Amino acid sequence: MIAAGAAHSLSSFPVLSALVLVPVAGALLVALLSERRPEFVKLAALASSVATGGISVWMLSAFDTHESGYQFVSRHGWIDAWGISWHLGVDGISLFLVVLTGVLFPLVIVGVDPHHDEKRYLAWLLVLEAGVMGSFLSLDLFLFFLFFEIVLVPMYFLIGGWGYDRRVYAATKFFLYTMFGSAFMLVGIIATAVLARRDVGYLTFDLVQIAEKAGFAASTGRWLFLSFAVALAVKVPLFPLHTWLPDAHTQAPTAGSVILAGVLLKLGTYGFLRFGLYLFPEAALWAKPLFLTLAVIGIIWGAVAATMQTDLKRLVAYSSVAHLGFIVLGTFAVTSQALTGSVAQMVNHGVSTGALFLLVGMIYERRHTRAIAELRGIQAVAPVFAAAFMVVMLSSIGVPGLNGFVGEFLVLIGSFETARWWTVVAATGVILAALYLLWAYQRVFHGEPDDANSGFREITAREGALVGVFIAIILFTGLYPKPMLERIEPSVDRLIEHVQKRTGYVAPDHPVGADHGSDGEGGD
Amino acid sequence: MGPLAFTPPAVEFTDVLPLLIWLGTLCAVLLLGALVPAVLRGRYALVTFASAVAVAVQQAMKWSDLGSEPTGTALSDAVAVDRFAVLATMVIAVALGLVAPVLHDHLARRDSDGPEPWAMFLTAAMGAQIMVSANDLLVLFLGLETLSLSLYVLAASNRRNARSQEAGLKYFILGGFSSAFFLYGIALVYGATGSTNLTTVATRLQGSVSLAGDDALLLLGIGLLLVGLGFKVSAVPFHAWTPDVYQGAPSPVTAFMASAGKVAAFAALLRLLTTALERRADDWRPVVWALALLTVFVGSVMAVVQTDVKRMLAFSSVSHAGFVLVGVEAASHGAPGLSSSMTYLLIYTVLVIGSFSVVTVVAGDSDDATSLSDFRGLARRRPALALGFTVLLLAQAGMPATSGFIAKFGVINSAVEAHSYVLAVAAMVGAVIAAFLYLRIMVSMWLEDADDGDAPRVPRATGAVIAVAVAFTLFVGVFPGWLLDAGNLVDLFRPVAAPQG
Amino acid sequence: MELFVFVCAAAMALVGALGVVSRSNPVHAALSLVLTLFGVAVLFVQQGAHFLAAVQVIVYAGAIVVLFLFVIMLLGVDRAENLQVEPLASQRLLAAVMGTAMVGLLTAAVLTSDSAVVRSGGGLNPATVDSPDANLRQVAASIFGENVFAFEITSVLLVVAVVGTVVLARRIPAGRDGGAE
Amino acid sequence: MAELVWLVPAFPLAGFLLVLLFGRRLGEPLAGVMATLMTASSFVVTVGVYLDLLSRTAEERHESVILFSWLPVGGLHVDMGFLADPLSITMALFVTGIGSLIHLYAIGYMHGDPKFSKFFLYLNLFVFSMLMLVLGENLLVTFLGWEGVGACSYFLISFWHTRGSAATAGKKAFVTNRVGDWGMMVAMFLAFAAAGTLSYEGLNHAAHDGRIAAVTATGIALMLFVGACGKSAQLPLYIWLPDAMEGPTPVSALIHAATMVTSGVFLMTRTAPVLAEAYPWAADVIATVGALTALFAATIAVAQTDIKKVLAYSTVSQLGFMFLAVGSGAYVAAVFHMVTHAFFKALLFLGSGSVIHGMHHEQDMRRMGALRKVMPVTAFTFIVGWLAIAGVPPFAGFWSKDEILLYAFANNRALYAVGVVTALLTAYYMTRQVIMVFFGDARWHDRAEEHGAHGDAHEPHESPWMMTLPLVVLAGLSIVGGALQLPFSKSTHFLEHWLEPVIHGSEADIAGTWAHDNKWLLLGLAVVVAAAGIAASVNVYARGKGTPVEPALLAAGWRYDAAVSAVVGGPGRKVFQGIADTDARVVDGAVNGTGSAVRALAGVLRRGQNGFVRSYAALVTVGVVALLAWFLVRGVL
Amino acid sequence: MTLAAIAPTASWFLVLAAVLFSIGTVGLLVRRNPLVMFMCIELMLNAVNLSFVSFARAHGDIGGQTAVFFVMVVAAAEVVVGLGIIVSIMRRRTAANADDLSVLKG
Repeated sequence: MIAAGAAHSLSSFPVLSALVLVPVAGALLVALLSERRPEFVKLAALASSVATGGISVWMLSAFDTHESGYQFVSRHGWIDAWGISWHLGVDGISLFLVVLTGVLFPLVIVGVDPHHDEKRYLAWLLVLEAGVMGSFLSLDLFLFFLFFEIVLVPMYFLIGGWGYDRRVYAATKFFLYTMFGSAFMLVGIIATAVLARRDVGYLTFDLVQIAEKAGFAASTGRWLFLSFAVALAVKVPLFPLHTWLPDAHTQAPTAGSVILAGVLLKLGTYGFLRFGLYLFPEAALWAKPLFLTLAVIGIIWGAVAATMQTDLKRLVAYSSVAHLGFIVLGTFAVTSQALTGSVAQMVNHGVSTGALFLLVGMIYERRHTRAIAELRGIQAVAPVFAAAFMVVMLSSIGVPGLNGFVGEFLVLIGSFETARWWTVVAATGVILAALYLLWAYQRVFHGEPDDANSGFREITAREGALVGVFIAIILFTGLYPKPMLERIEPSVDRLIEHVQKRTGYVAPDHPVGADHGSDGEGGD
Repeated sequence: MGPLAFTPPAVEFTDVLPLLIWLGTLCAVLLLGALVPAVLRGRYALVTFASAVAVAVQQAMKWSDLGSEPTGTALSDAVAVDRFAVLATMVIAVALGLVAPVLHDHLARRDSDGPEPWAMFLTAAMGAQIMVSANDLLVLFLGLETLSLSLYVLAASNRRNARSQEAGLKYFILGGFSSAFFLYGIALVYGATGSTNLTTVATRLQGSVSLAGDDALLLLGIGLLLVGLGFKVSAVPFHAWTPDVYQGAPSPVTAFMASAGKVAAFAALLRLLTTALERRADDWRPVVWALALLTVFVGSVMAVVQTDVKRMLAFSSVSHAGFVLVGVEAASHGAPGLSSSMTYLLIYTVLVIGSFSVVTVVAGDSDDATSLSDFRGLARRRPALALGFTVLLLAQAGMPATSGFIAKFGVINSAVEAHSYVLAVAAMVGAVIAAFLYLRIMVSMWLEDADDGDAPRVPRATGAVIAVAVAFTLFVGVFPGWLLDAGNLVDLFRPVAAPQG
Repeated sequence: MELFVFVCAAAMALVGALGVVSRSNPVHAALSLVLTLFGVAVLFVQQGAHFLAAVQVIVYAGAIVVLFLFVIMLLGVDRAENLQVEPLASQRLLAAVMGTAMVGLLTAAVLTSDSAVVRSGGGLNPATVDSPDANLRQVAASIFGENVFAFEITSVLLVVAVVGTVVLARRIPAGRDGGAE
Repeated sequence: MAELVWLVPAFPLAGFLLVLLFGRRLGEPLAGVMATLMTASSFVVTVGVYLDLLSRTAEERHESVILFSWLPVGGLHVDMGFLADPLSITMALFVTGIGSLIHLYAIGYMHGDPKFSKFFLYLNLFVFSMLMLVLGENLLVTFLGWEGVGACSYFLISFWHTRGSAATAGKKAFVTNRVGDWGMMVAMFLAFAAAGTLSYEGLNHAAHDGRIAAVTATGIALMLFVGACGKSAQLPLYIWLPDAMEGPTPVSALIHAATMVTSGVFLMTRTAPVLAEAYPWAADVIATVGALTALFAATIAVAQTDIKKVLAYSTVSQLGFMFLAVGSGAYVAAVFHMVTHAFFKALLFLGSGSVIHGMHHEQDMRRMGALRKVMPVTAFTFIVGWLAIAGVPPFAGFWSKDEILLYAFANNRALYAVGVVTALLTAYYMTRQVIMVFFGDARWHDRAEEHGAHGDAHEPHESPWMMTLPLVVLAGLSIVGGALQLPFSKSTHFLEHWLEPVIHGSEADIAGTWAHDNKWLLLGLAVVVAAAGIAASVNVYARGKGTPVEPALLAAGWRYDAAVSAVVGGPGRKVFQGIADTDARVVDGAVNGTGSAVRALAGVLRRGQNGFVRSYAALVTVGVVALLAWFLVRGVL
Repeated sequence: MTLAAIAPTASWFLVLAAVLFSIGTVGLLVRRNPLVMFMCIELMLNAVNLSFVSFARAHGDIGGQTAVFFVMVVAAAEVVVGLGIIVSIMRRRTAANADDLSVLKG
């Protein structure tokens, strides 16, 4: 049951294509404008990103909540020789990631100014936006890979061109590491399409066609899945493939870090849902113990490593490793709550960690250091800034009532049913999250400010407005996540149904009255 | 004795029209250049370019003609007439057409205005064309020598530059050495089958009963043929000349070597292996497999530590050769390796000429400012040039939305179709290693500041070539359909299909 | 008789070949090469390739080797090469091993190819049956018949040789002799 | 009225928002006044709800108010809703009641603090969170409040964050609490897995109907207990509470004595049916932990010199009593003691705050003494609190403590013995405190002299009325609080009747046991014990007979805290650092190592690319031989 | 059977050719004078020629001899070009041997 798109008033308008192409056009425009008129350059960049954001928000409002299939589908033949089409669509799984992308970019364009070469910077940023949008919207394996991979280029230049002291190292590591993973996925994608040809009847890279029609032999499916998994795990990043992330995050300019944490990492986790689980349900279930274990190790490991960091940005980067571990945990637990939680966590982590990076960037702007040891007593001189940081931090810790909790809790409670012990261990991550963030907060914000920090400038109106948007999202989502969850869930349930149909797996469903606790859960 | 029955072979000139066009141009260039130098002075590039266009157009027409006619051979089976040859010839023509403007600017800097370099380029193109259509090992050998001798001379042609001379001598000695092996291979194949004609060899191998005992000779012959062509395509371990020669030779010559030279050698290799030696695929496939793997990896790995851009691109071209060999390996399974290899070569031709054109520009008048530090801060000095080079480099790295990705995708696709998964994965991993080198160049251009603000002069013709290359790279990256459709129409003349003894 | 001729000619060829490799003076090496060429010419005759034998002597020994000697004299490089030292470590060992291996492999291939084709040594050679110029006629028919295209290509090859020498021998335009060394 | 229960937390929330937006403009004391009014309004609404419930029959004494659906995913339906029933309203009553008093008190106490309005901001937020905790319709809303009070506790402990110790204490409290939160989360997972719901009603019904297997129920109960241990400062997680005294004293009174720390007891009572369904040893575990904590903390309190530290350890000890009650099935007694404890411990803390205030932030009891003369109101009320906690009849503490001991006796006599010893110690150390602070010689002159010129300014003085009024009110409650549940006859078990609908079926039935039959004997014994403790203390500290027994080991809290710190700061930190280093050296090292390996390999290969044409030729030859060998093998074999 | 009666078969010639070819190969590897190296290539080509002729006789096919003819043409052209390159280098550096030309490396 492939939905042909919800009924919407502007049905003829190619919404999704516009989401990809508007930033591209913006990038071209920015590139062509003269560097001598920086205000036009900025205006053009802003206009295209705001337009994209506007379209995404409009799409959100027009999204049919009860429809579980793909909406706003846009499909055109592209490379017929290989059965590749320009096939875009959005469902509950990608919806909020698309909106997040659409909203995040204008915010960072407004909120963060590069120190030099603004024109180039903006052009790359817009290319990046197009790439990310494309990745989330693609329903064609080739198309997905194309966007997935192309994202590396603008990010490479953003880190390398506007980053900090070890930027080239970090950018190169990011690029090569991710590309290394993609190498496997490309072969996997092609093999998937080629092997699916027998069942589908013709060569196609169309995700839906392959997923719905093709069945792979168990061992084949596993190999294919693993080839995808390597690339996605690097992108997530899943322990032990995560070490590019701290470097990339630390060295990236603020906007780069925000985007990287906000949406780029989600390409990996999103990919696991969209391609791992959907295409190879049997293999995904087969690999479940491995990925659950890695996810849990990642949660603990990332948190522990974060605790001992001396660089504030690096600390936040490691916290991402831990947070994304939760998402992977939820993904492989394959229950309605866990998957919904995973998707929600993708968005929420994007918001809260994005905001954290923004704030850390502001600290750097003021103090020109990210070393925790150099910072002290900021709360005394900039209480509002500290308060903003605190709210965002609590969201990251997963305090209920803030958005970070929603995804994390759903993931855990959902995963508990199918991955009991992993979840119990993973839940200790919430202790560690409090530990490393509060410790860092204490060292940076508490205490008596020394000379270097006593001149710390309070948050400005522009910064305040920017952070305010994030905090508003954090609070709203934390207190009233229902609008989000009810859009995510139908698609997630559809995915689970697909998995069940394919594998005979039975997801725990509405366990009211059922008692699963018969296998010795007693002691503590 | 009776008079020997001699029937002169039928000669259909249209089958060798590209050769005739270039031969005519060659004569015109030489004669006019020698006799009335004023007529053509400064216009050799134009004439050469025109000849390349003429060949391309003629071949395009032939392409559509071949749609209705069956493929076959001409000139007593010495030449194959098929779309494979047509496509390869077109690539060679494209290479010649693209290099000509660059060479023009390059020679202008060297104050060299004689017709001789142009004549050498034309003969090289002819040699290459002969190779791609040769249906006889002897013809192939002669084409190879025509191409090689021209390139030896061209490599050594910058006589003010000791490196050019060294490159020429090294290329010559090693080239002669490998030609000898190739020739020995021909001899052994001849000894085993009694013919040097690919069609005949193929038919004899089909009825291989009578050849049971000659396996060893045949197989060693195949091995030596692989050595000869492997040398030309710079497959590891026959690649050692490549970096030295590419670095030392004048940049436009390097561009032509890396494009037309490779296309010719690969076309010959593909034709040889998949027509004449198709029956022995099980024997040579593992060798190609190993060569492909070695080539991709050694090329990529060694590129990592280079400090000279030309040398980097040389090693990268080794790595690319490995990729094409992946396609060749796939072709042994009857997978779409043939078309994907040729598509790869076509795309790579444009890429590599574009890249070396940039190098030519940056290298300056003495053609030796090619170290990585000479590219430092290029983005600030010449942003458009740097951007163009970046696109070309990204394409070489196989980034999507560029032609390079289409090329790699095609080859990997055919490898997967052939179930050569290990090779496909290994090649992709090799590509990742190779990506490091492109990143290094980009780092130099974009992320490091220049020591001095000297912006290299971009001659108009070279600039146009770079622009065309970049445009093509991006266009094919986004709209590859037509190219792939064309590639899928590529077919080889096969004796099985032709009822011929 | 045939054996005697073979052995003598083979000995000539081998001695000459070893001479090329081992004589330190390039002039001596060139003269050794002539010896080999003659030996091979004899073997050509023995196998009925009269035309080729003639060309071998005229072109190869007569022209090519003379050209070598001419160049040696022109450049004045007839000093002996010091063969006692080998700057590249283990190059000689490698060469010896590889040479031996190649001989072994090729010989093994020849010897295992026991089909009639290779063993037909004393077999009928139509080239020598009918008339003294049969070989010539056959070669001619082959060259201008089925191999006419190859023959035409040789013309291009010769053009390359001629123009190539021009390129290489032309005087370097005066003035900007910067790139050398 | 009960359907308006949502107004109860709404007022403090409104107060929080108002102070957040206008706090600075309102300034001192308006911000405090408004916050106090909001809490008081909340109290008024609570009373209204209480009266409404009271007017209903026992079966109808509960009202769920669902505001909106919070986390609806698949089978999981979590609503943002409130449950008004006897238990939650009892909690809400004293939370808002005592909360209002403490707000009022704080207006005086925080006078002059530059962050005056911010203090009330946090305080209101805390009250709001605490009300969410107690009024929550399901475990998750409770958890929201649970974490909210944790966060507020963190804010308030580290209120004077420029002081390093305060900042550290706040962090310690949060992180330690999080350990407990982990348990609570796991309990929720189990509950959802077993019962398919997180709502108390659903869960308790499921447990009651036997739809939850004993093993699962045990898991849930113990995991909830882990959570309770964190929040209610039980062994082994109590360590944060003594440090929490870094916060302003009203905070200690409100959060760390009266309300937040009792939420663990509340939670266990709330889910009583689950524990009832669990294996019997689960309850024993709880009772044992409670009893041991009670004794353990009491021994430490004996040797403390900081006026607040004594009270802190006393709080831990009293909370232990409550868990002893829970573990003994004496839920009514637990709630009873919770309420009375809220009264007298808040009173004691506020009293100590008044002393500290009057002493200009001096907390060391060794520098006090004879304060009854300068601070009569404070002294009087403090003495009332002392009598209450020491278990002197007819003060509130006597009745509630005795009720617990009664059930403990019925349940497990060893634990009863522990309880009695603890009661003895409690009487002893509280007497010691009262004597050290209010009687004996005035040792505070030394301090004034040290500071020389400011002598006058440092004279202890009585606190303003805003501070003494709450003291008086709480003193009154501490005296009469015992009337909630008097052991004289079934009909004087007011609290038991009130709570009947909540704990029905879970409460241990001790009728017919020896303890029940001889409860007057036990009551008498308790009086004797209290008297003995007081007498011993008076002997030592007032009369100077015998040397005070204050071993350093006890003063250092059995060095437990230090040991934990040593482990965390020593091996713990090393392990963390080890992992971080492993990440950098091994995991990342492998990545960078791959890069280096490629470079090294290139370096090796590069040596072959030596520029010598003969080497290249040799390489070609090697390739030739290799190929020939391969093909020969293929041909011959 | 006397020695004289033994007619050398194609194998004899082929083995001889193989040996000659290998000697040429070895020579190229061990000699440093570019001219002599070049002579070694000529040796190799001669060996191939010998093989061609032997195969031609064995097959009774003239094609092999034609091939030799073309090889000779190629050899001639190669010599011209090769000597041209060598001359152009050695005119300036008469003492140059192959090992001296190793600026390009790495």
